[in-house]
Amino acid sequence: MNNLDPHSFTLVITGAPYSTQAPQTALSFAKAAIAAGHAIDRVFLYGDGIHLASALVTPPSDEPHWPKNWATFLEEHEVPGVACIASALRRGLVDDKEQKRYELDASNLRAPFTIAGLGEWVEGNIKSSRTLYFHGDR
Amino acid sequence: MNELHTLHILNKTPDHPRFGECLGMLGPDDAIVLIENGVLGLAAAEGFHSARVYALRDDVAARGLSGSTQATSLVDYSEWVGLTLQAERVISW
Amino acid sequence: MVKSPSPERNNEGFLEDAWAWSRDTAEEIASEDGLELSENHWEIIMFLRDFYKEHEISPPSNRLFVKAVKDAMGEEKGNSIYLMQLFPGTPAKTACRIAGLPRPTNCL
Amino acid sequence: MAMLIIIDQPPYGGWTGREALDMAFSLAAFDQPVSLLFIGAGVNWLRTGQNTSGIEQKSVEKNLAAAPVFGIEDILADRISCERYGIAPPELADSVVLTDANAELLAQYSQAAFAG
Repeated sequence: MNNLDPHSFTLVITGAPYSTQAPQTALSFAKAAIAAGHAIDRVFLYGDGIHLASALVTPPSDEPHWPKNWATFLEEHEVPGVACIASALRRGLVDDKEQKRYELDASNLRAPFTIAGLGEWVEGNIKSSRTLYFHGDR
Repeated sequence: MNELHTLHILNKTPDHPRFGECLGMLGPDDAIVLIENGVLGLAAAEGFHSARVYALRDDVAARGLSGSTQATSLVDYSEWVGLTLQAERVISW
Repeated sequence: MVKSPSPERNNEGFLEDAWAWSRDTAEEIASEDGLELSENHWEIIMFLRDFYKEHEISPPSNRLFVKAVKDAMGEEKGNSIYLMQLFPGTPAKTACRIAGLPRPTNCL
Repeated sequence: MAMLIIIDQPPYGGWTGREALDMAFSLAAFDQPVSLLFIGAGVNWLRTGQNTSGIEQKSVEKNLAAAPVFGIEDILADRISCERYGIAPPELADSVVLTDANAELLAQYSQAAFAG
């Protein structure tokens, strides 16, 4: 595979922000890939990684806001960011649709993230030149 | 440059079981990129067999390990992106 | 014969407790979908209940539902057209609801 | 070439293994070839006679038994890890194949991944 031709990446983040370095390493990787002329096909949040898509994460003002930084990146480069629905529901991350479906008091998904099934991961896997995983360290 | 079969991305400390699993599945034409806590493998002077070893510069510097990287090539994010495309497959431990 | 009260169900019509299910429940749920249960329906319903008992999960997607039926009963019944005719809509979802199995997480 | 999903975490104490199984199931749902490799403490998934009623979790022994039904190609167990945890071949289900987790094994797959 010639690394000078444009390629596409699917990034899978399984480590949560502020418990692991995964979302931040993944963002640096994503920015470097785009800077080299490659594309990010999609970002898929799985397991504890879904916490990155929470609208309620509130770090101290002098620390990087990884959910916000990621959301900005996704919007700027029109990259879909998808949180796995099974991982999300178990951990208390829901959008308006799931809030209604499960008759919950609130929703807390940060735009532009969406919630969908593992099929999104399978599709990214098939379509991208490379799928990279960013795990926690435990 | 030689053929690169598998690029192993390792972010665990040498005490983590997955560090050993990674070494156990390392082939002669493979390469490792140490990232995050994986760079502590440099301090613990782990043997990486004949594999080429790279370490992410920012993670090495953050942990005060820039002095213990003789046999290691330091890479930035952009070089790491390039390595993932050279390899036949990539595995994140 | 006195019918026991219908077991509790959620807003999408799935049973809250798979073990509170009875054949009466199945017929009641099916009639809401406009279905009258034939021997062909019952064969799949009982297969799903056995599968759930054996694996503690229901087939997590429609495709896997078809695969599981095919594995147990062969191509003739393990195909999506046959199962769609029996259980219109999304067959796995409709069949699980009638069989009293939990609501799928829409994972796949 | 198939994808290899690797489970190196023991069942019940964490959710990563279950989430790895879900990944394998979803590949199978889209007819993508996939195999499972159990290594390290992950081989404890393969012990028979798991009774989980006391901890109110689903039995991974029963969940995993659905893998061949859904079309997952091979269920592999690392030989040395099985020895380490005292899991002898007669205890392994018929569908489980003992293997040596090494570079040659990895080379047979197009991709390999953990769930976390």
